[in-house]
Amino acid sequence: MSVHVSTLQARISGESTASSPLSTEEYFVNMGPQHPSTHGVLRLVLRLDGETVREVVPVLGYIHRGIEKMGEHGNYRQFVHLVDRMDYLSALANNWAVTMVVEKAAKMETNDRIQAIRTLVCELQRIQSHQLWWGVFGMDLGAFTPFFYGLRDREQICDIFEKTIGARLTMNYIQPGGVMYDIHPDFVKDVKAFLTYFKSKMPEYDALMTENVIIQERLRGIGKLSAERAIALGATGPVLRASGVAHDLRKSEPYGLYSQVDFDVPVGTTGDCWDRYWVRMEEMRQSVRIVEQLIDNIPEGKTFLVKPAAKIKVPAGVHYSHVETARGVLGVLLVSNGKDAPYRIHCRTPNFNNLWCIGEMATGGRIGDLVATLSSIDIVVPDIDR
Amino acid sequence: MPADSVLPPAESVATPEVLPPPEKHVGVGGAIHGAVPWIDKSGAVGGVFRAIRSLFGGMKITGGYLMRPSTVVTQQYPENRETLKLPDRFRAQLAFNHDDNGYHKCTLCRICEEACPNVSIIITGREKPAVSKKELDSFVWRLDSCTFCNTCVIVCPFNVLRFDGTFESSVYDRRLLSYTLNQYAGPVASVLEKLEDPEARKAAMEARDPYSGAAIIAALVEKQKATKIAERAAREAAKAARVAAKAAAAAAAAQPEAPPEAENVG
Amino acid sequence: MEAPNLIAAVQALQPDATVRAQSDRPTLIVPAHALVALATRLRDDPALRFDLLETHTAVDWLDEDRLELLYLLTSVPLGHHLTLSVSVDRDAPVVPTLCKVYPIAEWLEREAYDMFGILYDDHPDLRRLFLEDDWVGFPLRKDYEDDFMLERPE
Amino acid sequence: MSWPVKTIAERTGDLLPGSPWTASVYVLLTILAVTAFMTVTGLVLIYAERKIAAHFQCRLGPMRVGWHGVLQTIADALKLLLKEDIVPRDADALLHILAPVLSFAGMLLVMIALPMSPSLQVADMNIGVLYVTAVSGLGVLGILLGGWSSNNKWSLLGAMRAGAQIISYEVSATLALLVVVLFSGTLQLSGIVQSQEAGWWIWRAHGCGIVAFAIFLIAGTAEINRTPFDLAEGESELTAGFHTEYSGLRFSFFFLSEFLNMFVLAAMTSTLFLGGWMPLHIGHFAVFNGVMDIIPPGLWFTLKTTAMIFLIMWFRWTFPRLRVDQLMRLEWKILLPIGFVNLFVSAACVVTGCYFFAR
Repeated sequence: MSVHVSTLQARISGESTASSPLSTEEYFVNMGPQHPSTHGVLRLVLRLDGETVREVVPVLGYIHRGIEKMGEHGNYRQFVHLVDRMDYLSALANNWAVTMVVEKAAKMETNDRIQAIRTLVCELQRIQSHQLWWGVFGMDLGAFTPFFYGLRDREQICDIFEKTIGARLTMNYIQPGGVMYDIHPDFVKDVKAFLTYFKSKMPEYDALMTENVIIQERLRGIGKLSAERAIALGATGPVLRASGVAHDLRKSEPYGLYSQVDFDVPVGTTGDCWDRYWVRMEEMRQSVRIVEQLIDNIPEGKTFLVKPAAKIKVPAGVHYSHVETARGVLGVLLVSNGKDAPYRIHCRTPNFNNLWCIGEMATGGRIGDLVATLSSIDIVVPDIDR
Repeated sequence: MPADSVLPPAESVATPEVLPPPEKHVGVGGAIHGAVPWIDKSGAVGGVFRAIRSLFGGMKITGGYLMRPSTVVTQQYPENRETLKLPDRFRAQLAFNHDDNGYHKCTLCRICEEACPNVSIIITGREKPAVSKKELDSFVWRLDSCTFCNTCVIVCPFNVLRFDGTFESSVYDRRLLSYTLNQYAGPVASVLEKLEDPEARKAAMEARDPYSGAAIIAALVEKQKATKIAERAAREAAKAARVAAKAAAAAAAAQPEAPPEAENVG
Repeated sequence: MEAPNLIAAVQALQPDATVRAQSDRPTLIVPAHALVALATRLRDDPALRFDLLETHTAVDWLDEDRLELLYLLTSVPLGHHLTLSVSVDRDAPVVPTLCKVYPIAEWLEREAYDMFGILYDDHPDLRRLFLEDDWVGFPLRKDYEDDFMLERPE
Repeated sequence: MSWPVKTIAERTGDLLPGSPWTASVYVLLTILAVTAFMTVTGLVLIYAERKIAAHFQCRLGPMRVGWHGVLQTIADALKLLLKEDIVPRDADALLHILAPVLSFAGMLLVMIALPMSPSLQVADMNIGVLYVTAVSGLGVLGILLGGWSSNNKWSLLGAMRAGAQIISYEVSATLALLVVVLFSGTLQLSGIVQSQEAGWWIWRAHGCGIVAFAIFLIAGTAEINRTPFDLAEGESELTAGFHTEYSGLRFSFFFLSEFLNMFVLAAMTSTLFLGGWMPLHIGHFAVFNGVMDIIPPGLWFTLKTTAMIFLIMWFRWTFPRLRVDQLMRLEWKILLPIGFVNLFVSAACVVTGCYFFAR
């Protein structure tokens, strides 16, 4: 048996492996947990050779809240609102993942209206997540203005959510058995107004960032990840698609009303930062397409099919289902022993696996490349730590 | 990167194919609606000019916003208090639905208390109900631990609770974040309306202060502390017994084994 | 591949694998020692091609005194799923690592070690992932207790 | 129309033989006035930057303190004065304290050579251009010292980036300066301004002027560490670069000198390429020139400098940051060769003696 338990100290106190003929000294730098571009409390221990990154050792857990343990102590409906706090920019998709596994396991029924509303709000949230990412990405590359434009446009979607759902970030809207409220009477009008507005803003996004020569120079060929490695490292979502693998659960295992709408899956070629940028920009356009197709065709029906106070009993066994959030595949593994609380609930979060690719992507680049790469993964730290 | 030593050579990893594409996939990264031609046509001089033009394109956008002050989206919050309208469903503060007479319909069924994921609702019944069998004494809602998940509102069978948009709830003492939501302690609306005599109604009701929740919680915490200590002692005893049993079983097996490493490293 | 065919195909590779009941995906119980060889073949077999380890975690069955390890495999090109289940003793939970087959297993196994104390044989960098190096105990085990745990008052 | 230049130094010199005490009071007052001018300029620039940035970004910017937040910068300055002054335990205390002062002193020294109007210039050296180039290099010393003495790896990285960047771009900036020096035939700043009476060098110099102007602006922006060349403090990469460990008053020194750097750059650009305080003249169009002369020279200088400052701010709030190797490539592989060719071409122009407009 060769099990050896290591420590962080042992991990980062390795011998210097300077390869330069000039005798330069490598050194460790803590990037984070409080660093502007680690988007929260992520800590990366960098081994640097001058400006060049030789090794990235992510240190996690600064915002670990034990959501999985908390889930074992409440019933199924009480778990739904906890996952809002994982990837707070895809709170609705997170809700949907839990809802889906509970509905599938407990054989609860839904109708088309519920599914249409879920699909719509999730796509709107994908747009707003990508808008925020776009702004933050600009900020990480040193351009401050995109941040405000991205947030300004995101605000429009938040206002729509505020009207229908009553919350802006942690929504707890999609529930086992339906959605918490029916859509607001203004919803359709507001969404259409937003789509018109947003379509007029996309060219501005392109002029400000996409076409900019500095952006192009900063992103092309940086942080490459080949398709084989992307799958082996467990990447999903735009990170995987940018590497050229058209793996999108909305197409391959359609849930909600995704099978009834027409949309394309944008795929990159080389898996560099530029491809990831481009894939997300294109995904926004595709999400607009999905919303446009659905917004006039929301079927009639009830929006909550069970009594909310009724206990949900899930038959004993292992249940798993996954959804495509703005960052990748969010899976919820539910192990039930037949009681009304989960025996064990595990969330496979997209950022956890995507972050693992940073070592492969950023090694050999500069610090500036590391920041760009990290931002192009679009990490949300609470989603990593859970 | 020690991962290099661990990982298999790239060839041994199965080469993935692109998923069977049901329909089309959008093409190659970079060809974004013909918007970025200059980098792909890398003529040196033309590239430089297109690059410079791209910079001016960005400056046109920002300059355009500077020239149009009407595009400013800033809301100046305390000044616009009068005009600031929050949507009806906005979840800012839990509130009781009192009817026109000021009566509520809470029957003390405690469904919301059970449904609350983080014990933010503490309901106490009156020790000496005046009229009916069960009467609400105080409905304490703890804003400090509430996650605004709205579950209590949707589970309530009598539509007693609602979230309203009074969001200015910051205080300097967090004990003030425990609100007593009911305005009176006493029976529900239907019982009160059966009482003809206004004096009798008044006698059945006892006014409640919104900030009396802190005392109730403090008393509750004191009570729980005692039970918790007892519970912990019991748990520890059970654990010791289990460990002893296990050790005995191991001794009985008489199989000398190395202690699991997990114990050493933990 | 449909579930019955899939199970048959895997059982052809690993005859002593048995089907785990009560699971919504095809799930096979395999012995710990056969894990690495089986996973390698699952990944490389052209008909199976399970190239993505979607997630890996454990379940603490306290009453049965065992930890159940679940490996959720997905084939990106072929679009089918398989779950491998491995049971280990709660007191000496040692299993071989899958790092060499699926690099992402390095983190997933570190998380499982962190939360359940499962020791992965041959793991290149086995240390706590979320908690600090000197943390005592494994929080997701059912019998874990510490002073900071808040309990729901009944 | 002739423009008699009378500098403050000359006036002091006139006073000196008669009444040395008056002269020394005059000198003291000048020092105070320059310092006060710089501080006020710095505060105004900070306010302007915040307001302009806000409107670029669809915001309002400071609105609370004073009318439309005009007193916000003063409030911030007061806050910085009252903050705790922290010197990290393992820092080199002396150098840590010295660095911001050095950085600020460099600015102060450049200021005395700037010709703001014929009568408003502290000293008019006959090697003014050389002096400005040399003394503005002092700022990098402050940055290097600040980054090194902080004993913080991020600070050190920022300082090293700043050192490499400023020294590299100094080369291009000087080459661009030389074009103007060649055309005007003098190193004296007031002489350069007066040589532009018939037209500004930016267009009078056969295209060499506009190329030199572009190079000088880019290299200058890089020298003062502003976006898109703000690698030294690149917030998203190095937290705050060389001034990570600075707080309170010392931080405000760095901050102020950064903004004054921008003023100096804008003033130098307008002096060298846009005629400084010289009104807009076109060849021999006497009527037009006469109309332009009505506007006082001081106002011309202010207008041109403001325009340049606005341009630099516009850059900052539009562009992302370059990477460190791209920064070096831009300098050594693009700007420097162009600068050399430009210098040779302008030398040929001067030798053959052709100008767009007569002197």
